[in-house]
Amino acid sequence: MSNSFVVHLFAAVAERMRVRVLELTLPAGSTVADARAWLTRFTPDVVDLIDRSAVAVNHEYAADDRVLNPGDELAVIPPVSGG
Amino acid sequence: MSNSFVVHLFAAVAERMRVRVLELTLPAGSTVADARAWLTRFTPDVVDLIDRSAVAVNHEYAADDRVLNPGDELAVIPPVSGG
Amino acid sequence: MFALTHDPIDHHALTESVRRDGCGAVVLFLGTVRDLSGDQVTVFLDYEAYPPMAEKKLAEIEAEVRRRWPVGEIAMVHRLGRMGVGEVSVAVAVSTPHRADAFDACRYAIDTLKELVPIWKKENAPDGRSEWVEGGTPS
Amino acid sequence: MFALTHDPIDHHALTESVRRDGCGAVVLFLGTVRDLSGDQVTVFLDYEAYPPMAEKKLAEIEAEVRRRWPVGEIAMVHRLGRMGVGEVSVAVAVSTPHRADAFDACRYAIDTLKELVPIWKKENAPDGRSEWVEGGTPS
Repeated sequence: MSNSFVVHLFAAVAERMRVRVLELTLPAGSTVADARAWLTRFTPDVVDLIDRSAVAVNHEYAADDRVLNPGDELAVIPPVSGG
Repeated sequence: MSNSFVVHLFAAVAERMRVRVLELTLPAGSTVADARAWLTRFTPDVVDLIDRSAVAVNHEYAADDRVLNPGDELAVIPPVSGG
Repeated sequence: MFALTHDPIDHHALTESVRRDGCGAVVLFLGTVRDLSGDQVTVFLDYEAYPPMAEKKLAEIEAEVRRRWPVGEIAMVHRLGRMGVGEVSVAVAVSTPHRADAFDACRYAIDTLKELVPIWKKENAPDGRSEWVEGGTPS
Repeated sequence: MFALTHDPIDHHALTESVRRDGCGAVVLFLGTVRDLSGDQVTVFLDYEAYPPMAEKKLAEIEAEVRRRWPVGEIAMVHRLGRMGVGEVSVAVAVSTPHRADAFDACRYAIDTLKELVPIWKKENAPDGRSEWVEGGTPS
């Protein structure tokens, strides 16, 4: 069994990948770390940047061991620079 | 020989003494402490307040041992409360 | 109060909006677009946000500021989109009864905003090159 | 820039006056007349100054702020005379390239102003009684 997750990308990540939103399908029980691994495999040109980024689940910063539930909204949050 | 000094009073000191400016004549070589002593003798009702006040000479806070020179402008500066 | 907007920030109105008779202190912080970033000349900046998360984080910052200080009112507005040199990108206004709290609360709010709120800026140089600025990594 | 004035302070103009293209941060502090001082209701305040010394001290504060921080511009205005609740008695605006300096410089300026500048306020209560406020003793 597997689940699909919407993943939002921003700023340098979105610009370099030329993708702002994608749908990611992962086996049930996958974690934030699994999502990261998939994203970095898929996008070797932004591996460094994704490694420096946080991942948010449902608009909250999430640790790598966070297990994903069906319907979770993911986002890759590069180092922020607002203000 | 003696010298005369203009002394400015402010706020609670001026209000209680009903004087805003006075001319004080002191012997040559007198200090800020001498001016304080004269003022507190003259104005027993504001002794406490003058004790809590600073004295300025020529628009600068002055120590009690500061010797007064002819033409110095004195001021009694109660605890400030601007802002 | 907090907001994300694509329009110019009316920081005067923002300042007035936090004034309260019981508050003797107002501190306003304005972040504006600088003409230089290090040695690099900037002609304009583009700001992008992840809006639902940015609003969630701003709400959390407002709640934390109100919890920690006796705030009369707090107003935080971040502008998004393209801004030229000198334009205001962010404004934070806080009122409290006494001044130390107003400074501390305003500084905490802008520091935390810059640390946690998912907003990014891209610096655009006169030669047409551009670069996304990396601040701290949120955690 | 610093000034003593008997007119209302235009703190919006003051804020604009310190903005600089090279300065990414502006901090404005407003001191306003509170409706309460401790448990005592205030209806208005009277501010009095020793003007030549106050101006000398303000000039010294401005010079020290410029010496200690990379200030684009600093503006300090203190109003004198009678002010009702909510009116602005003092405004300090500072711009610097980065925000920590703007906060530190503005706070230093208002803290030092309140400590050293010979200005006094009298609180006037609804029953007609009034009292001169004593802050710190300058030294």
